[in-house]
Amino acid sequence: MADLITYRDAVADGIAREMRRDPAVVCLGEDIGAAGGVFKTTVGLQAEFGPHRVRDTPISEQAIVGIAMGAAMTGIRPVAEIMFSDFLACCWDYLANEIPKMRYMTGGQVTVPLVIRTANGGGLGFGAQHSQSVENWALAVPGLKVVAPSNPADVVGLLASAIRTDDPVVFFEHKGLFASRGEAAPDGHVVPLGEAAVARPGTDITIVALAATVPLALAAADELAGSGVQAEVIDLRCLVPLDMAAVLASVRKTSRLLIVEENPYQGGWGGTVASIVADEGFELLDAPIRRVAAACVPLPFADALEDEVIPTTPKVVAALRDLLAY
Amino acid sequence: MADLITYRDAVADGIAREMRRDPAVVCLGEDIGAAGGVFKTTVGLQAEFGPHRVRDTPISEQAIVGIAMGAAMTGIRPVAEIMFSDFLACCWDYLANEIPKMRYMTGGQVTVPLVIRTANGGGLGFGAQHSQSVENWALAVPGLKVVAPSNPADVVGLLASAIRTDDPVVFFEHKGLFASRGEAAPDGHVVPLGEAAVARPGTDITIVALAATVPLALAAADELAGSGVQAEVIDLRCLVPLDMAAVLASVRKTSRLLIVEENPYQGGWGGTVASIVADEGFELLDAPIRRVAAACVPLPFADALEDEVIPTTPKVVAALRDLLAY
Amino acid sequence: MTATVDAPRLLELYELMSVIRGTEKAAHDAFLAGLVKGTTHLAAGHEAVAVGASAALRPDDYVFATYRGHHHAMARGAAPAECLAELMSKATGVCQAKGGSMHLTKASAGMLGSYAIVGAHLPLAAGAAWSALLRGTDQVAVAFFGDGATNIGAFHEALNLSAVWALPVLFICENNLYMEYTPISSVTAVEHPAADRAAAYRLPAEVIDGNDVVVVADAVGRAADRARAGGGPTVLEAQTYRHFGHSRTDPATYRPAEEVQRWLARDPLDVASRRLSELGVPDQEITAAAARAAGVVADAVAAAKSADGADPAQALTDVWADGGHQWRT
Amino acid sequence: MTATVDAPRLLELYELMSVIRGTEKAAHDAFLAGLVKGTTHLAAGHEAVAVGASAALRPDDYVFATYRGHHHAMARGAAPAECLAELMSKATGVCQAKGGSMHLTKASAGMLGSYAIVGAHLPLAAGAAWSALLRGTDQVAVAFFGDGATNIGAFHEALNLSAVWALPVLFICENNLYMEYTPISSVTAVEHPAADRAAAYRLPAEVIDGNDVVVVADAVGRAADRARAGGGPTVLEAQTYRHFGHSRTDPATYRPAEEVQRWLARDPLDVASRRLSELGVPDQEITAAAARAAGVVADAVAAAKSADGADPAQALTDVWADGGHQWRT
Ligand SMILES: Cc1ncc(C[n+]2csc(CCOP(=O)(O)OP(=O)(O)O)c2C)c(N)n1
Ligand SMILES: Cc1ncc(C[n+]2csc(CCOP(=O)(O)OP(=O)(O)O)c2C)c(N)n1
Ligand SMILES: [Mg+2]
Ligand SMILES: [Mg+2]
Repeated sequence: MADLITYRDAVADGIAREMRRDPAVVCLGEDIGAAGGVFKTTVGLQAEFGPHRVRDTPISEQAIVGIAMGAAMTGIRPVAEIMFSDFLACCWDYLANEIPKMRYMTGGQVTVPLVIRTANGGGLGFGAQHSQSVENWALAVPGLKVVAPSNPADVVGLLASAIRTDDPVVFFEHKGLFASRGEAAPDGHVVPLGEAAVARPGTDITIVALAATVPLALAAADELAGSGVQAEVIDLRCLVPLDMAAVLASVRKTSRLLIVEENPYQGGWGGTVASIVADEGFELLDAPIRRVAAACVPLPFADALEDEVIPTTPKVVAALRDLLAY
Repeated sequence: MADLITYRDAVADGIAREMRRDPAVVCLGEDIGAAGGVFKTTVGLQAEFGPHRVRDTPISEQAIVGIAMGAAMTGIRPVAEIMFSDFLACCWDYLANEIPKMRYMTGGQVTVPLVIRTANGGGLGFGAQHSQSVENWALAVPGLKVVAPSNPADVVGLLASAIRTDDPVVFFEHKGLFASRGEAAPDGHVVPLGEAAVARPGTDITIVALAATVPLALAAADELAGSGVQAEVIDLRCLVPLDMAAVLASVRKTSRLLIVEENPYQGGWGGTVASIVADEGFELLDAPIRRVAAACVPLPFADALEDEVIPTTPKVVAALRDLLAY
Repeated sequence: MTATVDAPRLLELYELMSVIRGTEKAAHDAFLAGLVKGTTHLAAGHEAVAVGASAALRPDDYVFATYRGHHHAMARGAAPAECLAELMSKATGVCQAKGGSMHLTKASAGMLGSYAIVGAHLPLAAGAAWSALLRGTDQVAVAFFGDGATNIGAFHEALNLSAVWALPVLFICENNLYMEYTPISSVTAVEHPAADRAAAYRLPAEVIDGNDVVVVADAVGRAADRARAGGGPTVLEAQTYRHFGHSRTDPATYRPAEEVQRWLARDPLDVASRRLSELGVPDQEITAAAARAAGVVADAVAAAKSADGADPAQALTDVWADGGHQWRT
Repeated sequence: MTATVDAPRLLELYELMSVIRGTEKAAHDAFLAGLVKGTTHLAAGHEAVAVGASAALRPDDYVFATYRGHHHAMARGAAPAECLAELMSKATGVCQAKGGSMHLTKASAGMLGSYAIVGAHLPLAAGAAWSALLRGTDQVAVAFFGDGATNIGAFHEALNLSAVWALPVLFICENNLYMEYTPISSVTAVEHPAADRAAAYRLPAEVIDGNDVVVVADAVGRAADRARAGGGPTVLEAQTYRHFGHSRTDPATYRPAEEVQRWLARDPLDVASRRLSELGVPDQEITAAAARAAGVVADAVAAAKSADGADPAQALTDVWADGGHQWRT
């Protein structure tokens, strides 16, 4: 069997592979250098590539992504870290108004090949300002590619694609997955953007999941397997490009769809997926489309409270049972 | 017949009514004082209420909404203007992380009664950074109320509710509607938040619309009326609270649903509406749910290009015909 | 400088600082014992800033703090027990365990929150100060923030607007030399990241000894007086040092041993107790104050530990002012 | 001061400023005639800043401008015809009519865009400067911005980071006394909103006559030399005035008549032509340059007017580097 590595270590591995391949790739962010990042996802990079290619910044989120953008427009491929995805709000102008629009509004004169990496999601008791799942914010902006891996090999393979594409990418690393282990990525591993994975094949119901909701969906599917139900779990991997072909193909087989997302229900990415299926897949459906998503509340601190708010395996199991009984 | 006033004038009227009623209501923003606002939506306010209650600010969007928040926490009811809704990105931390979370994360110790008004939407050739419809951004944040009126009387009535509620409200004024006219609001006019209006009753298909897509939907409905089809147009008025009861009641009658929204399809508010109907209203539907929304591109400058990107009456008519023929 | 704090008052402040120190140590132990989820940012070493400032402020003034804000909450009157309970996810937490360590808030004591986005609360303090002007009171508002916060946009916008509007707000930087693990000097070109920026807004500034509670009380008192009299904002940069790492179990190995020693030798508790001795307060009174503080902390730990866990039903309350979280019909 | 610009070169600059002035007037007329949608922010009056700076920069340097950026686009080499065509929604527009007046960009000439969010492009210029360092070139990057931009957070973050990293970037403020309709002096406590902030980042600064193309060229030349030599950023505050209102049809009645007169008397074209006379350039050569400029503008207007309208199919291209806009399968 292949070596196991953590999702956390896969991040540094994935970045290092690209930095070795292409001298134009550089990293910047708060405490990413000697400290190796607050989540230890950049350990070893400064030692290997030096302080000019792996650079600590002041606490200036706008400067971080703004400087990355200016560098990307002029021949560099920056990988900028925004420590917690909640802080994307501090530089949202760059993600919403500058980076994604530059190419289009100049009539294609300029490209902006950069990656903004950020630690996303809850479940760790970090409270309302350090726990949000905000992949839906990025989805809402035309011109951003949106990636959110669920396992270490995908981290490496999707980072490779994200860094190599000439389009701007927001790369969501899930805090709840950092400690999880999986197979290491083979040399040269590249996962194309926009290809969902079938994380578990099945015939009876489709579960669409992303990042940390993939293991949740798998656990729920396992639980149902005991009662003879085979759920198919689709790991979207990316929100943009969005692999709706994979979702629709699965629903064609199962006729039932459950979407599991950590962002809040209202405005969540599942609404986009559901609405496409309710349009293009209307005739495939034998049951309502259901979404298990976060409640419309800020993330509370205490575990017992946070569990009430974000998706959990029991909630997924209950929703599956409901839909199967329809 | 009642007097006609413009949507633009209704804004200043609505604010003035509340400022007369409650001395705690104050306004702040860029060029809102002597200049009367770049859209002339605050004309007369500084003259009537003085420079302390109607205050010009530096170009400091974070300070504008941040100071409004601090004031709201301590007995004032600020109405802050962010000139173009695109600039909400410059202070998104306050809208996403601070204002909506304060009450919750302090266990209810603090309330934040403020209104952030902003000019939203396209169709006027202002280009990619001054034309976006970003009501979906606000929808995605638990703890914000989201209002987007379609006519002058609603502007006044919804402003009254927005300023009086103890919750933070983002109030989207549509640039494309400023010059439009409608009946003036009677004295004491208050429209509760979260009650959709039936802008046009009908039996054959439901069109859900908001702000500038309401007149689009009405025009399309009129066009179809020629062929004997009666479309019902629901003006949501608010995204939070969202009047799904009104939408579901209409679909119960019509069995067909078209959603018309100006924000981009991916991540747009219509996805949330569609997914609720695809779940709770699954059995009511005789046809797929369709959404006419903006394309996944930044807003282009030239009219001929912008029309390709945002909803237009012909696009709505085509979608209606499609669904009716299903 | 003439101390405006007399001996009996200084003994009270010493005791309060001791309570805070003890509570921070208890929080650290609780974290290591697995009783605290998420993260904590302890303020041990910073006590004199919070206690000195609070001593110079009025109960109706407003205070805004950062995620490293336990000391400010307690200095303004939050009980150690309710703070520890918050950290331990208990129903008796000062924010019902919905906020956690980074968001301690005691609104009834004018402590209007701890904010975990660096710099975000500076405009809020300006807003509270504006509110005081609008309502015709002579309250002042204070924002406490770290050295790292001086490089973020909100700092600039808040200072500029506060200066132009002559708001009664104090900007107090707790310069502890480091952001998380990176020295502030490596990312700032001026020596005093807060004070050296004040001139850009035509604001008065002072660099003060943040480990001397009397110095802090005096400086804050002067700045608050000026603000109340319509003289506008002041920037104070209090030099201090954290005794623990940045957060959680950070051993802070990035700090030179010599530097740590130098600062530990200037422990704010020692500075205060030396002052007490100089003022003629007998040793046994100082020891007695410390003992009382230890008792308060021990009781607080016991109370927090034995309290009920947070009520899951609370997860869905208090999003809206009506107490609920409904967003649709 | 010694002019480093000799007579023949100054005549060229005069002609270029005349082209820009003429194009701005043509844009104004086109707007009034309903040929320009949306809004325009004319730079008439600011020509010396753009032309003086460009004269001191190299073709491979980078320039970033604001929504008031026509002069910078043309100074760097965008043709008046392609700029006017952009404003008139024509297929031949410099951005294919996808950008509009506020977003003129001529990347092939190192003019890397006009940005319509105040202050947003300052970090971008810093990024281009960082890129030059990383790639080992000695290019410099320049951000031009208004006085109003000095109060937004991005200004602060960009200057701090650029200073600490010693980036080869120039921050050039076009201080025209007003934001949209509100004087900068009413919202800024220091006299020179850009230059007086430089010390907060330990950066050198100069306040210069922005209506004298030679003064601008000299100052920018000095700053660029220092930047290329590793001396880091410079803040320049060029004092200037806009001849039209803020945007569109703004009659700018908020400006005192005396102030307008004073500044019109310092029209950058007149300043340059006086300098030319002083350098002994005969009047008829100056007039001939102005006439050539008028011819260029007339041709540009004709070309823009007669060009095809924007192609609707362009609406859905160039979101992604592959040329398309697909976001799903
Ligand atoms: C906008 C933002 N960026 C980054 C962080 C992560 N972060 C939390 S504390 C911290 C260091 C802050 O340093 P300083 O302001 O000196 O305060 P101290 O922790 O030393 O008290 C950082 C970078 C954050 N919370 N918010
Ligand atoms: C972040 C942001 N806030 C507000 C605006 C609206 N706005 C456009 S130009 C302008 C005034 C800018 O003044 P200044 O920086 O002095 O430049 P000038 O227009 O005088 O050249 C304002 C407020 C904007 N475009 N971006
Ligand atoms: Mg610090
Ligand atoms: Mg100006």
